[in-house]
Amino acid sequence: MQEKELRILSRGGQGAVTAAHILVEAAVAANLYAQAVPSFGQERQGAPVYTFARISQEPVESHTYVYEPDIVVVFDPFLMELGIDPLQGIKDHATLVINDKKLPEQLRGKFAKTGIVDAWGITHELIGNVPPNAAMLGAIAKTTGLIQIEHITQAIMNVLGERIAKVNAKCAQVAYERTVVSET
Amino acid sequence: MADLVSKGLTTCEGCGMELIARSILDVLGQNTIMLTPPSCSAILTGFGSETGWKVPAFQSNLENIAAYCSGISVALEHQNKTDINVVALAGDGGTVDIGLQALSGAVERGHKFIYVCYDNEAYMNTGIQRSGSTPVGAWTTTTPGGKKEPKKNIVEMLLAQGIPYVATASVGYIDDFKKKVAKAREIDGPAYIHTFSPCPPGWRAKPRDTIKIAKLAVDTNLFPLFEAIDGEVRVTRKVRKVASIKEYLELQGRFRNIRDEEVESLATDAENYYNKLLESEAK
Amino acid sequence: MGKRVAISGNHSIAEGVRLAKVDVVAAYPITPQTPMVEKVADFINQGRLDAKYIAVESEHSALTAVVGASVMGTRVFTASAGAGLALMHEIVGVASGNRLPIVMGIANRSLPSPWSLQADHSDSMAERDLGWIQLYAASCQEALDYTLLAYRIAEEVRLPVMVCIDGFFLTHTTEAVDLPDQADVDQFLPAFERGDIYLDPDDPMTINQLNSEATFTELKYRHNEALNSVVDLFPHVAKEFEERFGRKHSLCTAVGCEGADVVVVTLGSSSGTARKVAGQMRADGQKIGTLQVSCFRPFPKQEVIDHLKHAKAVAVVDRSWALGTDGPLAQEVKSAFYSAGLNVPVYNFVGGLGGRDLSEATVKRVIGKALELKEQEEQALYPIWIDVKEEAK
Amino acid sequence: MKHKAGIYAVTITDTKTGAWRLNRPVVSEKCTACGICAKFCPPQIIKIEDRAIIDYEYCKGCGICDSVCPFKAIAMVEEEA
Repeated sequence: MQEKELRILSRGGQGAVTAAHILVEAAVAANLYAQAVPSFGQERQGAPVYTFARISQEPVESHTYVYEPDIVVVFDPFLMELGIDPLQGIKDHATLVINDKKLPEQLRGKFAKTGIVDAWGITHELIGNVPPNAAMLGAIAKTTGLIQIEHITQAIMNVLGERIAKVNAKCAQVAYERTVVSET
Repeated sequence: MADLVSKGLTTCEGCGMELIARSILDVLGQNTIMLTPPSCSAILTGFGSETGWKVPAFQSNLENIAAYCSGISVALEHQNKTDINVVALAGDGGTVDIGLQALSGAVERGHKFIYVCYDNEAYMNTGIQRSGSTPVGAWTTTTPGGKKEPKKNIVEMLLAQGIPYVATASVGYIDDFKKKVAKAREIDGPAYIHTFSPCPPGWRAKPRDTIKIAKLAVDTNLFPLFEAIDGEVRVTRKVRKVASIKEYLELQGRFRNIRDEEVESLATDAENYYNKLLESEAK
Repeated sequence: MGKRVAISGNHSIAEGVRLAKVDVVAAYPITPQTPMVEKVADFINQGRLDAKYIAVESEHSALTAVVGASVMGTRVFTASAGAGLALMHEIVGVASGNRLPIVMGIANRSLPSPWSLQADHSDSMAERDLGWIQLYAASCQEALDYTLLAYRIAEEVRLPVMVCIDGFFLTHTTEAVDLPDQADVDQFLPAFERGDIYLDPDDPMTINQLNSEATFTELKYRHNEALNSVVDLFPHVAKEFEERFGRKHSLCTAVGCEGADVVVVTLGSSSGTARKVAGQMRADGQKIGTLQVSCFRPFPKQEVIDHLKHAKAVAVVDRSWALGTDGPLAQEVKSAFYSAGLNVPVYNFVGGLGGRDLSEATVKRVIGKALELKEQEEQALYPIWIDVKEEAK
Repeated sequence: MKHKAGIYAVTITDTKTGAWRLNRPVVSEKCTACGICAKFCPPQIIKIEDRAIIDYEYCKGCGICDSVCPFKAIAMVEEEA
């Protein structure tokens, strides 16, 4: 596997930084190398947040943001109304994972592979009004196939506090099952 | 006399600080680590390969002596060495001005150490510049017309912080000082002794009058002697007959140009503060 | 055998501190160093590290307190960044002048002003000549490994060490890190022994006192000799480290330098980025090398000369604003070249300031510009600000 | 030569400060050996036996002993040049 670069688009409070960290934890469990790079700004609740990740079979050398992602993860489709463009810089044959009920019009046909998941719906159903990050991790596992869902759920158990780990792991599992993946 | 300091020190004639330094080790003995900032007390810490201390000693920076004490005290605690005293000997400048932050922090954290401030009411080592501890009306090279502002009361600041032991002392009542050092050693936490210490060259006073002036400061109520254990104030020397402030001032050339209203304010403040101490003692 | 974990650079240094069995920690939090000292405090609280944590009231007191604890014969740690390190400045010289084996984690952050929370090396570069060993890590793994190397070397030569990691790009970046076993670390790093100076009533001495011109030069000379000796010591310690932990570390790491048209010289987190870019360019048939300088103080002049002498041009990237002259890394490279009589053109590029990403595209621009200058046989007397926006000009 | 690493001092400085003295305290037979002078002497160089004994090797001649003596048993006498 060549190094895969991810760009995660979210808003402050949606747990993308934690999700990226869990993703690295899961990759390590899968005997891969990985990296999660937060970008730093005035991270107010609700403000757009960029988080980056890399997954590879070799130690990751680059320590920069991701400008040409293989995989774009959208935690919140409302970001597009704020002028954030999920298409920016994407590589050919890129993959999209998006939290939505259906693929937004403007993203149709732009990605080689898409995974659609109602992360909010699943999260509300299983936990309540909390960040959709665990569900998004399940969707990333399903859509990209880079990391097995077992590694994701185990990483959630390792990283999150005991009180909330189990239900979040469940959330990731359900999202994994419900993510609709299509390839063009 | 424990003889833990060299006899031949190049302090000035009639130096109050020298008596304080020797008295500390007289009480605490050999198991003591001394710290001095760059100041007159650094004369004891020495020069090149020579030192005045026969106990371990460390030369701190001017503003951080209490932070060095913090690190040393915590390291001793970690090594389970509970019988070693850590003592800072700093002047009023290194204490109430530039050293205040480190002192306040170390006191708040509750490290076990003894902080002795020798208060000679100005920056003497650099040649008599005003400090926060210089009293109203005193001449210094940076207050050529006399200081306008009253002396900063560091002891009340530390009391407000809840320090377990705080005391004032004077070289004029050296036995009282030694008793307070002995008490400070028994405190399981920070102990602070603010010690009145005449500086003959800086005060334009005769070296022979060091003890006389230091007694008068107490007897005029300008520098009342008290201690507070866990905030409980006790005046350790009750002044039955208040001595003449005029006599006190006349022994010191630094007050030569003090104005009458300044003498008045010194006297009023002294009386009020002494009475306040007696009141808090009564509570 | 150790295990692989997913941890940040801050966390990696904290793990190094735990494995080194540090006795006393004093620190004041500052972005982006905060999680580093929080993690150490957490280790102590959990009982995983038997140490005392002094939550001091300032950075100045943080370094002061560990100087105090170090002369008492304990292994110590502190950490800072940016303005906090600047506040420590006075004590930085005290720590090294007294030859104390203090290790300090630096989460590199730009000095004010303007205020910035983010990475560049202006903070640690401002301390570079005060006689500390300075190591700059390029990854979270190096952050951990350098911390262990730091204690070992510090205690052999009796000098303090700064382990520098770029703010956010390393401090807050999570990576796969191989965590050694305690038993192996114990073999590599023996129990702390006090040095020649200490405060002990059974053997009293006075420390850090005033000196005159009669002795000052000699004390500084010996300090300098000790610092320079690290150039010889480091490879031996690194070899032992490699035998025990299987990871290789050097004063500086060269890839593809021999006969390269351009070698990119870097410090810190951009080193891996440069290696990746150069690797891709080599795969496309271009002769581009990289040199990561890990040990900036002492500066390994001979090693740098040996790696770069057969290059056709050298592009030094300084993530630091040394205003008015070359960046500090370029100054070193040029100085080494001149001493060795090398006539290889050295171009200095300043970039990645105040948290600006030193991206792969920026590295490509550096290489492109260096090739262009070499081609045209042009000189560049002052640094080229490679990522400055046009609007500023 | 192997040098110690660090800045340290172990030699006890011992300046013969008696040479500074302009006025010499002289103890008379009025001395009762009460010890008050010894208590306040900054360099602590007065020994009390049957009377106060001053170590002139170190005495700077500050006159504190004279000033605190309740029995006027000490006289300050100008040193001869």
